Amino acid sequence: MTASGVLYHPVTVFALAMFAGWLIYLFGKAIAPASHAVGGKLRTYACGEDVKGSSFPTAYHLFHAAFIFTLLDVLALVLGTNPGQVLPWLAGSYLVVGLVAIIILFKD
Amino acid sequence: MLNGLVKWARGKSPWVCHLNCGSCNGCDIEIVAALMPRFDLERFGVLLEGSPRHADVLMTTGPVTRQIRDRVIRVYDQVAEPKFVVAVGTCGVSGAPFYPGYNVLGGVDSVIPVDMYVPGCPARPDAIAYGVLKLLGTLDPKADALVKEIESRRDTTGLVYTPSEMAEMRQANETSLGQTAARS
Amino acid sequence: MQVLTPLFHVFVFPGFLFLIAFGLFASWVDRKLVAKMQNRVGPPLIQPFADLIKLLAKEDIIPESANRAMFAVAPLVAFAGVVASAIYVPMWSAQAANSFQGDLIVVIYLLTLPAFALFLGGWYSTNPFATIGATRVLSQLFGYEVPFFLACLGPALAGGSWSISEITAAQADGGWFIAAAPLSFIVAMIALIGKLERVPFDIPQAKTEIVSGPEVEYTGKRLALWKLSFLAETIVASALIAALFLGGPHFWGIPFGDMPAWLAGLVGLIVLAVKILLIVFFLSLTRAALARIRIDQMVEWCLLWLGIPALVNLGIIIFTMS
Amino acid sequence: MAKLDFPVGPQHPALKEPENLRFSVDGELVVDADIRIGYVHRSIERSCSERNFVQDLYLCERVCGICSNAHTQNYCQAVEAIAGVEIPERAQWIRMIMHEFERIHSHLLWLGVAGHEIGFESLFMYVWRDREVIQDILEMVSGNRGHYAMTMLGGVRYDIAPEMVTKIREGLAFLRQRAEYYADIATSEQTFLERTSGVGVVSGETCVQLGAVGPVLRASGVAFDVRRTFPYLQYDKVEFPVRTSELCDVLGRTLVRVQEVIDACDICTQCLDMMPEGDVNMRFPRKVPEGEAVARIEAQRGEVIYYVRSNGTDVPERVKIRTPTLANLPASLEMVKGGYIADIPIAFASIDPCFSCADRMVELNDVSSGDSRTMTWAELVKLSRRKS
Repeated sequence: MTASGVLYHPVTVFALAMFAGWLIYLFGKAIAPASHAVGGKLRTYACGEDVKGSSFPTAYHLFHAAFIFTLLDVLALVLGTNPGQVLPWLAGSYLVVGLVAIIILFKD
Repeated sequence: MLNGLVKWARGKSPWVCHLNCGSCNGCDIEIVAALMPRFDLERFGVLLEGSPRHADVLMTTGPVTRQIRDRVIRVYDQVAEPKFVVAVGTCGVSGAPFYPGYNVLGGVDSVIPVDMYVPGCPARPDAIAYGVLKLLGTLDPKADALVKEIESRRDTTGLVYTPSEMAEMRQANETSLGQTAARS
Repeated sequence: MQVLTPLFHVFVFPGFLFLIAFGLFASWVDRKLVAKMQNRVGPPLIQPFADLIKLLAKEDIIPESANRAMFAVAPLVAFAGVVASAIYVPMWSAQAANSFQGDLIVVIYLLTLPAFALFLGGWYSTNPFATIGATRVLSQLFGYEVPFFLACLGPALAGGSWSISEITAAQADGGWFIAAAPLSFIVAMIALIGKLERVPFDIPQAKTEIVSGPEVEYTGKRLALWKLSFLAETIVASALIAALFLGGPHFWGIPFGDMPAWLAGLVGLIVLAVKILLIVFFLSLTRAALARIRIDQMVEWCLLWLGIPALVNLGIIIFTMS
Repeated sequence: MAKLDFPVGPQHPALKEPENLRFSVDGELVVDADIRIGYVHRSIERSCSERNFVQDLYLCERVCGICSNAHTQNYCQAVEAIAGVEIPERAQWIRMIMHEFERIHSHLLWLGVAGHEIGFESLFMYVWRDREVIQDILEMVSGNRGHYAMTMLGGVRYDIAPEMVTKIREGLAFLRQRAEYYADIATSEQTFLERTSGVGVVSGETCVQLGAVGPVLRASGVAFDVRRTFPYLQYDKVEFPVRTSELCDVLGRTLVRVQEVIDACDICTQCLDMMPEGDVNMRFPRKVPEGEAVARIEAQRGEVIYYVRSNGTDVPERVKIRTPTLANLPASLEMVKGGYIADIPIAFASIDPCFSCADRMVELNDVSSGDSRTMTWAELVKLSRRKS
């Protein structure tokens, strides 16, 4: 692999871009006033009230949506990796199965 | 150079967070009215932000009531430095008609430092816009030029007060009150 | 040279600096257009830049209950994802800075990184508004991501390639894929609104509901980086849509072949910039004309009215090609 | 499933006023709602009985910055009833005109805010731009954009000059036309309908049980309007319909309000036509005879009730204010329960809340130490059981 090949690899490019973003952080750090924790500055913002910061288990609806997402994502990849040349009728029937699945999921 | 750039940017882009400390709504709607097509504060870079974390200027209205006091301090603390406070309306300046009430602590400056006073009941949108501009003028010479231009075009006496002017007025007020008290 | 060119691509053009500059410009165009549509004057040209510098020069606060590492790194990941994806999208000619078979999928996944990072950043802020915003980011992602992917497959199948550069090159003669995949184009445009979290799909940031959602605890440079990420994503995603459906830097009647390379590149860039600005115009128009809808309405509507048309268009392409 | 405590206020972009709403949410669904008021309590009623009748006028005006005229007018009606004074007829008509002007300005303001709550910024901008027309008229007539100080004991402060009348008529015609346009938008713009139709539903029966008033009540199909049921000023002489809607949701409330803007324009035009010549104010005695009176008025948000008791001095013994927002709050909590988080702002805003009017507080002072503290509801109940 050539030097430019390595540099153009998505992982390298991503790392370089991270570095670029970090440069922005550095620039910000250079011009911003230092942070001092005064009073309730570091407390969770809750409209001025005192609320304990905590994450919470999310709702069931999210999983429903996540299921549809996974289904369609797989569908898209299968369709994508079979760009019309190999077995069009298979891709077509898979498409129909996917559509039926969406309709079933939307029924409830 | 960098310092100048930062100063310029601060003067150019004040994001406002609105904080009601117990106002009657009159000034609040005039603040919103200042963002409307007629006055359009966005042409000076003013944006109304929801979170105090994102804001540079805290626009407070109304006298500080006993119950809101701690929340005002909390919200003020949560604004990132550098931050400015504009007290809008006569209540925000002094507590106005509600002041001797059992639940009212007085003006906003009795709780948090104030950088610009915009009196009026309710403060007019143009006065609010002028107050913000004047605050910016202390940061950015260009905004200051704009303020000078406005001042040359219309009479702006008494529209807004800087903290030093306010302190002077209060001093004068107290002196005259003291004299009256001594005479009687 | 072999090392310098990639570095130039990442840091200057079409990466880091270009994205920031053009992103800020596009943001000004957007704000000005919306202001005009709302009968206002609008901000001056320099405004987004001033906002950026001002944000960078603000104090940086990390709430004590937040997960420091995640809170700090999330905006970086979002930004890096967008900048990285710009390398594989054609910006000045049909050939991107770099391309390989499958870079379309890489770009699509890189462009979902801001949403995932926003989710993580919001979630680890442990703020009630940020938590709800983060959940909304994810729910919304489920709504638009699949239709967007399916819509991008349309040109891929029509062009018979997995490389964005090849797909764009296939449209050089003027046969834009918007003709072959009109439904996919519409779906991609609407999904783009969701991707960029703009009205009517600004649900995760809904200012009047959850203050500003996942970004609520962010200040200073980290907030600036969030804003930059989404500005840059506007540019890259618009360029991607332009490359897939609108012939990228090509335009009828412009003889790129007869020009010297630098002129062809410049003209190509200008043509693409105009196309991007047209897409931004569309985004401004929807922002000015519509109200924000609810997350449940959004997810259902998207899967039904974006997912199915995209699939139908795909089906048509598959069958007409075989 | 763990519930998240979701606070709204006191500083929140959806609320222009400091109030703390606490919601228990499960994902996107609101399971329970509670409200804590008192942040804007400025001890007005108490202050009123420490100042004289004329000074109270100033204070009552500042109960609320949006319905300020309704408050002074109501207060004056009560005080004038105690004093047994009949104000000049022209003053009555001018009071009515101001009353309706304020309704126009307030309803337009609300429509803009409603647009803002659902993220419809353009509606917000356009409505507020048009609202400036009525603001200009108000400024022309009274001299101020808010807190007009038009009403005084014994009449109104300023007359409406003939050259103002033409300008007012022009402005009203424009506003009427715009209101019709907004009524059209409210029923045709798809995203607006999605966010308002079927949201914040509360039936007419529940409304009556919870004591809701004003447009909230009327939008649930109950035709109650003080102007019609218990006419005051000259309302029995003008023609206007009591607008109701059977929709019971936010869309219904929007339509009722927009139609009331149209009606208000018509009422003003009628007033300008029927207004007789004459004085606009009269001398009012400094001391008010012993007695008490209740005055009710249909302000833009609903019924306002003032109770004033005088002991024969120039200072009232008691001024009691019942504002529409306080009456509507229980109904508003019903609206958000079981709905989506996203619907909280618009459902809550649909009662046109005005906390500066509504705020009441319970303060507990420990006499021995002088400390004041706030208590939770449970603590308060416990304390009251112990004491009783």
